Parts: sequence; C-alpha cells; structure tokens
Amino acid sequence: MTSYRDAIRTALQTLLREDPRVFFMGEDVGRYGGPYAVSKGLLEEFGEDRVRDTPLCESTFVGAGIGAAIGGMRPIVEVMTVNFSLLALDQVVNNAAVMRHMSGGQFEVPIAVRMATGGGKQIAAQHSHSLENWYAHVPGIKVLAPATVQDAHDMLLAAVEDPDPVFIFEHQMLYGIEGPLDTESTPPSPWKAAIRRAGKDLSLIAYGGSVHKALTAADELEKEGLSAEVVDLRSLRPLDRETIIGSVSRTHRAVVIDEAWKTGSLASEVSAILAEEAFYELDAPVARVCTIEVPIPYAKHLEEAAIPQVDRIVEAARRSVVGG
Amino acid sequence: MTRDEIRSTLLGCLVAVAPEIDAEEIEDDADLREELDLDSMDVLRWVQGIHKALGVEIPEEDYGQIVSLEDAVSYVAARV
Amino acid sequence: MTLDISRDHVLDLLRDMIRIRRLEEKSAELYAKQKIRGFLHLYIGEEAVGVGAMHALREDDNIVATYREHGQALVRGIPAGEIMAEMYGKSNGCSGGRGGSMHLFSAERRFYGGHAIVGGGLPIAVGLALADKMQGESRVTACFFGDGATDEGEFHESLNLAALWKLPVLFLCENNEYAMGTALHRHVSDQNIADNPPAYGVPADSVNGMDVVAVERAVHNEAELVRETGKPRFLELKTYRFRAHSMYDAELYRSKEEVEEHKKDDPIESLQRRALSDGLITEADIEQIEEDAAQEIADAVEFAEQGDWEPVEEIRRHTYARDLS
Amino acid sequence: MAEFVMPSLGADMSAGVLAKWRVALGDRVAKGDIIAEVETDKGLIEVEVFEAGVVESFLVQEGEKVPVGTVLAEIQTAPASAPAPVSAPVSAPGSIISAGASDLVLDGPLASPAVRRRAHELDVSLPSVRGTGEHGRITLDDLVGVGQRARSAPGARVRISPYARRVAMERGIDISRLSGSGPGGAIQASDVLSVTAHPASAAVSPAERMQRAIAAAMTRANDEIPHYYVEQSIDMANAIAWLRETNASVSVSERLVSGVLVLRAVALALRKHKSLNATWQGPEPVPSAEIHVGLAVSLRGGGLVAPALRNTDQGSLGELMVRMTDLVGRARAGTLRSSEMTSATITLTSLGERGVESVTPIIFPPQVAIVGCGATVERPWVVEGKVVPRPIMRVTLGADHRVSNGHQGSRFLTALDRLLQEPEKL
Repeated sequence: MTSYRDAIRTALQTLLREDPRVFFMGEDVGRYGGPYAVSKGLLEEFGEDRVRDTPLCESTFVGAGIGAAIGGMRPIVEVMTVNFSLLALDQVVNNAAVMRHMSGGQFEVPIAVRMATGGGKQIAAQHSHSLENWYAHVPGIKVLAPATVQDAHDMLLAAVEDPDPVFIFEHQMLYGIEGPLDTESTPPSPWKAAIRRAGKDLSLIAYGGSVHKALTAADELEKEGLSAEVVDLRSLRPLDRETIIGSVSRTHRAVVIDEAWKTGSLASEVSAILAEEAFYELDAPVARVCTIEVPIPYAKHLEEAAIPQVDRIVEAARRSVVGG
Repeated sequence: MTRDEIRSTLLGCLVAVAPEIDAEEIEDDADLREELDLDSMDVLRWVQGIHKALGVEIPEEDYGQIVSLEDAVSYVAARV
Repeated sequence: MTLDISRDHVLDLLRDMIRIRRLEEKSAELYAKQKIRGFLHLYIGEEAVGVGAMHALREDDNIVATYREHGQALVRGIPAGEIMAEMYGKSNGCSGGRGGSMHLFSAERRFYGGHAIVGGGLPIAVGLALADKMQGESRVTACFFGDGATDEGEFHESLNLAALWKLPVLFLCENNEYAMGTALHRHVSDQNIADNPPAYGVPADSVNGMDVVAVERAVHNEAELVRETGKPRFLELKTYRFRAHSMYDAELYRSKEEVEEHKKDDPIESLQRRALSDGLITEADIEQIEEDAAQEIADAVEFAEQGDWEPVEEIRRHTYARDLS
Repeated sequence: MAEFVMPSLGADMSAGVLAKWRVALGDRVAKGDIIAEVETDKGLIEVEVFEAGVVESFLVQEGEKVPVGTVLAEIQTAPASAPAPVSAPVSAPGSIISAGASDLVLDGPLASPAVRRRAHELDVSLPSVRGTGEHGRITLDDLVGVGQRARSAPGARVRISPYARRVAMERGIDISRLSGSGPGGAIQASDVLSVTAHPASAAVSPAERMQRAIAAAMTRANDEIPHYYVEQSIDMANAIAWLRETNASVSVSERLVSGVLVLRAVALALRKHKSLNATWQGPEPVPSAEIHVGLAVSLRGGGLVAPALRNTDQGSLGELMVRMTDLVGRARAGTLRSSEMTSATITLTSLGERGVESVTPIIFPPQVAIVGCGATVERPWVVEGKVVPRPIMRVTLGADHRVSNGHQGSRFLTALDRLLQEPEKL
C-alpha cells in the first residue's frame, strides 16, 4: 500500500528522472521537503536547479512557470494551497489560459500546477477554501481532482504531458490515505469520470475529498435497502457529461456533493447539465449537498456542520428517493 | 384489357383499402365481405378505387354483383 | 555634438523611426474611420526607445512588450501589413485577428507579445529567462514596461526572483512620465525609478529616451553585460508620448504647453537635424525614406483590407491543443 | 474633395458634440492639423484632419451633436496626395448570434420550458409556430392563437416527474387518473409502473404493447367507471331512402355511407347535451366546447383505435365523409397522428355490419360517454296504428354516472332519433 503523498512523490521522481525539461518549484518544496511532505528527498536527488524553493511571490513564480513553459520547459509548480493561489489568478486567467488563443495558435503553455484544497482541519476561513470552480470556469485551462492514491500519481503524469495548462487540486485531508499504486499499466484517461460503486436507485456525484464521504453514505443507504451509485468526476474541466448523464439515466435520481459553497459551484453546473440534457430521465429534482454559505468557522463542531458530511448526504439521498 | 390485368388492378385497389391482408390468399370465388371482414366503408373505398383506376362507376344497387373477386372482374370486364 | 556613427547607420535608425510614426498616424486615421476598434495606444514620441533598443538587441533575443508595442513589433520585423490586419481583426493579422492592437505575437521572431495587464508581462519574461538558463542558451530576455508598472507587486517580485536566481533579464522601463492619466510624481514615492532595482541587487542606469543613438548604445551595453554575467540589469529610458494615452483621452492631466515643450526633443527631427548638419544625409534621403514609408503603409492598409474575417465556426480553435467540446 | 467626419474616439462612443471649429472656411490645413474640438463624456478632445487641403464648407455647426461618421466639413484636397483607397467602414462580420459560444448551433426553435410544456398541453408542434421573441424565440402569447386543442376549462395541472410522464406516455397510461406518492403528491415513476403491475418485459411488439395498453385501459375503465346504459331503437327508413337517392345523383367519389349520417347526428345531438361531451382532467370532468367524436376502428391485426374527427358537427356531410374515409384509411395503415388519438371528447362504435343487433360498449377514458350502434334490421314497426316493416337500428348510450344520469342520456338518444328522421338537415 502507498500513501497519497508518496504516490505524488513517485510521479515527481519519475518525471524529473526521465525528462530534462521537467523541473519542480514552489514554496518550501526543497529544503523543507514540502508543506505536506510530498517532496521530501527530491532536492537531495535532483539539486537546486531542478527543485527550486521560491520566494513568497505566487503571482511571479506562477508567471515565471508560465514563461518557462512557453520557453520550452515542462515546469511543475506547487502553490501551497488554493487559498494563496488567488494572488496568481491574474497570471492564470490573463496569461496561461489565453496565450494560445491570443497569439493565434503560435504559443502554448504546457505547465502543471498542483495545490492543496478544502477544509476540515480547523485552520479557519483563510486556509480552508474550496475554489476549484473558479478555475473550472475558465476555458483554456484544464482542472483535475484526484480522489484516490492511483489518480494522485497518474494525473500528475498526464498533466505534465498535456500541452495545455493543467491545474490539480489535492484535498488536504487525502495526503495521508493509503491505497494500491500500480506504476506499470497505462492509466485510464484522466478526463473521464469513474463509477466508484455501481447502484440503481440514485447517483451520488462527487469529486476529490467528497468522494470518500459519498462512498460511506452509499454503505449506510445500502442498509436501508437503497442502492446508491457513486460517480467520481475526476476531471472538473472538461466535465465528463457522458458518464454523468449515463448514470442518472439508469438511476433517474441525482445528489451532487461539493465542498464549495452552493452558489455558482460545480454542483450547480452538474445540476444544470442534468436539467438540460437528462430532463426526461429525472424522477426527482437534482439535490446539491454543499458547504453552508458562511466563511469556514474555526470551532470543530461549527466546521463539521458547515462542510458536507455523510449524514447530510444520506438525508438528501433519502429525500430524493422516498419523496416529500 | 385482359381479365388478368383487370383482376390484378382490382386486387391492387383491395389491398389499398385493407393493407394488412395478403393478396395471394384471396380465393376468386370467396365472399370478400366475409373473408376480409370488409364493412360498407371498406367496400365504398374499394369501389372508389376501381372508379379512379378504370373509370367504371358501380352504383350501390350493383354491390350484389361484386360479392366475390371473380364476379367483380366479370362485372368490370363488361363495362371497361 | 556630432554623431559618431556611419551614414548607413543613421539612415537605418531614421528610417525605422519614420516608419513607426507613419504607421501610428495611419492607425489613428483608421481608428477615427472605425476600421480599427477597441483600444489603440500610439507610440508617437517614443520611437527612439523602440528603435534604439531593437537595433541593440540580437535577432535571437526574447522580447516581451506592453500594449503600446506597434513600434517594437514593426522594428523586430513583423510586417506592417500583418500588424495592420491584426488591428482590423482580420485572420491574416500576426495573431490571427485574435489579439488586436494590444496583443501582437510572433513565435518566429521570439516576440512574446503585447501584454495589456500592467506588469503582467514581467513574470513571463523572468520565466523565459529561466527556461533559457536551464537549457544553456545565451539569450537575453528584454522586457519592456512603463513607469506605471513599477507600482505593481509583480515588478518587485520579478526583480527579486531574477536577481535571486541570476536570470538573464534586461528590464527596460519606458518612463514617459505618465501612468495613463497619473503623472510620475503622483504615483511613485521616489521619482528616480532607477533607484529601486539596486535594492534587489539589480544594477540600474538611466538614459535619454529621446536620443535614439544614446538609447542604442545604452541598451547594447546593458544587454551584453546581461549576456556575460547572466545576471539581470535595469535601464530607465526617459521619454515622452506626444499623443493621448489612448484614442479616448481628453488629456485633462497635462497642458498643451507641456506637450509642445517636449516636442522640441522630437526624436525624429533631432536626429534629422544632427545628421543633416553633420552632412551624413541629405533632404533627398529623407524624402526617399518618407516615400518608402508611405508606400509601405499604403500596402499594409491594402493587405488588411483584403484580409478575410475568420469564420465563426473556427471560434473554438486555439482554446486547447485539441478541441474538447 | 475629401470629407472630414465625426471620428470614433472610443470603443463605446456612438455620437459626439462638435464643440468648436479650430479653423475657418478657406483655411489651408496640413495632414495632422487640429481642425476641431469634440465634446465627449471624458471632456474636450482635439481632432486632427487626415488630408491636406483647403476647408471648403462646414456642414455641422458648433454645439450640434451628431453620430460618429457624420460628415462635418469638406476639404478641397490638393491634387498631389491621393488618399490610400479605403473601402466603406466594415461592420462586424455578420451579426454573431449573441448566444453563448457553446450553443452557437441552435437546435430547433428557441422556447422556454414553460412554453414547451404549454405547447405540449395544446398539442402544438413548435417548429410550426412563428416566434415573435428575440432571435425568433417563441413566447406564450405566440401559442394563444395556435392552440389546436383549445382547453375548454383550465384543468388542474398534473404534478408529475419528467421520467414518470415519459413512462406513462410509452405505456399509454392516462396520468390524470393516478395519485402520486412523491413530494406534495407528485406522481413518480413508481406510481406509474405499479399501475400496469407487470415487469418491464423484454422486447414487446408494438401490436402487443397496444393490446396491453388497451387491456389496461379497459380494465380500469370497467372497474372504476360507474357505467349506466340506455337504449333506443331508431327507424332508419328516411335516412336510408335519402342516402340512396343522394348517392344515385352523385359520382362514386362523393358517395356517402350510412355511418356518416349517424356520426353527424351524434355530433349535432351533443350540442345540447354538453355533459356527455367531456373528459376527465385530474379530479374534474371538464365539458369540451368543441365536439370531436372518436370513431372506433378495429384493426384486422387485432387492436382497436378510436381516432377523433375534429369538430364533427361542422362542415358539409360531403366534407365529413372525405375526412372519415381518410381517417379510417390512415387508422388501417397505422399512420394516425398522436393528436388524433388523444383529442376525442366522445366515441361512436358501430358493430352493425358485423351482424350484431345491439352493443353495450365500455367508455374510453378519459371520456365520459360512448354510443354503440347495432345492425339495421327489417322489423315489424307500428306506424299510425298499422304494422309495417321498417329498417330499425338499436342504439345504446353508455355513460359515466358520476357525470350524467339516465334522464340526460335518454333525452340525448331521443334527440339523436329525431335528427335521423330528417337526414337532409344533417
């Protein structure tokens, strides 16, 4: 068994060893070994040139990553968390996402950016955001959310190999989980959603940290005789409409779980897709289970109440199947 | 027009009225109304078909002379 | 003082400055006739910076510029026709009609664009220099920006990162005394812009941006030092724009007299005067340059007029490497 | 002669005020000279002239506001400098549809869900409607004039999930008769599926599916609808005589059958007996302003349909005959329109030609009545005290006792009888 963080380190080592164009930079990724201990030992193996601790200038080191990618390198940039990535949004939205378009196809930006996301560790409002939807809104970049150890490894390889900018969001509660890691066989496309658990009464649609809560909820619903299918989106841009619609066309009911705030969330996007393209499959309104629209509170009982939990998912599922 | 040509035209008109019947199975001497479960509407549509195809007008009084396909062919042959 | 450069050299510098000015004058005319839309920022008055710098840099050096980049693009070799077509929004523009006046690009000539976010291009330049250093290239990355950009966080972050990682970036600050409508003294605490960079370990100098020969010499020296040491350097080019910030600017922030005063240092006229008095060139030379420029600009307009509109069906192209929809 | 026009000075500027002329008539101007000042939201902007020459005429006075592109003055250009050939200002390349990029390809007419649902209820096919909204969007008002099946009275709207509605339609189940177990009593798929109570079997042939749907409908109709029956024997002598006489004088293509007389008579009789010409909508029986008599047609392959002849009481007998012939033909060929299957307000079934004397029919839900005709048979009949042979047809009315009663049923049949005695008036 391998941990989620070790799976990412393995991918980093493979990429740095095999491709001289690849280099890795971010805050405290070198000497400190990574804020989530993902890059321990890499500085010692690859040296200061390929593993670079950056000053705290998110806009400029992300911008420099974009420039280096245009200049022929394959940078992997780690922004410690999505909370700090807001400083770099101008470089992301006004440079990375538009360079190919504005230059009439002359320049591309093969950059991979990783960052931690989500709450649940009582680190309060400024450190607990889930803003994947801000990035997934922007045409020109792609967005991935690895929920499993295998995806954490495979998605980084795919992101570096992709000619377009790819942003990977790793939920901070997942770094410690363990799971099998196969580094031999060729991985499935990261742009497809996955059915993590088959079911026929309703579809629980989730991504990243919420996938595990959805699976737990499905177990509890099983005890009540309700068979819930769990769909892991994996790719947040592009969304795999085919798999989402396919699942709901079988179960005719959908509950979407998203740790972001409901307004303008990816859960809203999935719900809109179902209303537009699977309307005649719906036997109940699409339900969304999201974070309560408040800044994430520090106190444990408040944070847990805010963020989607298994009981809220089960309740929404029950309401969707049994009715009013 | 030969008898066979008239027969096939009449058959064509009949199939147009009742598309689900099988032309080969119709015996020449059978009572069409019985065999094919035709009602007065079907008969009228058949007669109108014949009129359009061959120009022969069959008044209601003569319906008795076209009970079977054979009778109908003879009736029409005498008038076309 | 006399020009210590050859006749051909003077003609090259003069020709390029006049080409830029005529291109910009024609752009203003076409904007008034609604052939060019959106925003348009003219380079009239600052030609010496663009021409001097581009002549001093090598063919292979990287260029990152701002939204006032027609001059740099033209002298770097992007054909006037492709620049004009791009301002029309035609598909035969140098950016395929996708960028417009503020976003001229040319991969072939390592012209990494017009950037419309003030300061937004500086981190890109740092990245390009990082890539060159890691791939063992001896290229210089020249990054143009205005005095307004020195207020942006990215300016300070870029100087620090370039100095920290010893990256071959030549920071070229076109100080035209105004950040759009805010005069220099009203937006910087220390008006001597060249004071800042040394705080980050980046050597800095300043030059008269209205004197094309002086600009060329200064940029050449700085660029070669960057190339030798691999370390970043900074050059302030004091210049002035004779036209409004953009086409929709009532210039409430400066007086007509101030503009007239600066016009006395018109980079084109001052070079012509010195070159004529030194006997390096004749009036006929100037007429020939004007005539060639007029023809080049007329051809450019024709090239843009004949260009096609990109079909709407192509709208998804260039968003991703492979269309994902 | 060159024109000096009001320049565009900004992306969103559409007009400007000529504040001040900086030159006078007859002044010589060079390219780039300031010729005027224009007042804009941002203040006064000096405007340059792009041609050298002499100011010939001012066409706009100071203080006038004019759109961008208006000719302000004429400049008599010096012959030397021919301006570069510039075509007229090119507007944006065709009006790009303002819809979001993702739905540039419009599939079918623009219409909101509410409009689509209304169209479905009115059984209107949207492509046939001309939308008056933006980009041809179809609005609710556009549907007002078009309603083919005007709702006589606003029935209670059935709250049902889209999936349940789809399953009900596929299985020919009338949703207005179901009660829902979903939120707020909304009907869910389970409510529909439990009605037919048989598993979604494998491939079911269309004929089999129709038979199953008929069986289900009939079972429910029989179980749930409290039928009452009344019968009338009608002397068809006048009708038959008139028919023979009429047919003798027209070509075969205009020949009538007795069925069309009965059909028209039933329709006319219903004009004064609204309670029999109604359909159930949700919990309410709703009388219909129009009379569409469904004609029961048995298909040789098995199966029974009763497509409606719209406005059976209108138009000449000849027209009704043509429509009837067409309808029966299409019923046999299986090319009926769905609207014809669902718009009947009452049904007429004639089994006389099969030799049976009388019929006791079952109502077709959601209708509330049905008329059954037996064979027309020569019978002894008392006329003015004497027994004479007369062609007699026994007609039975079956009706829903929750909606009408025997008394109303009987008066309908006597009205029908009287109408058939004067065939020439039908």
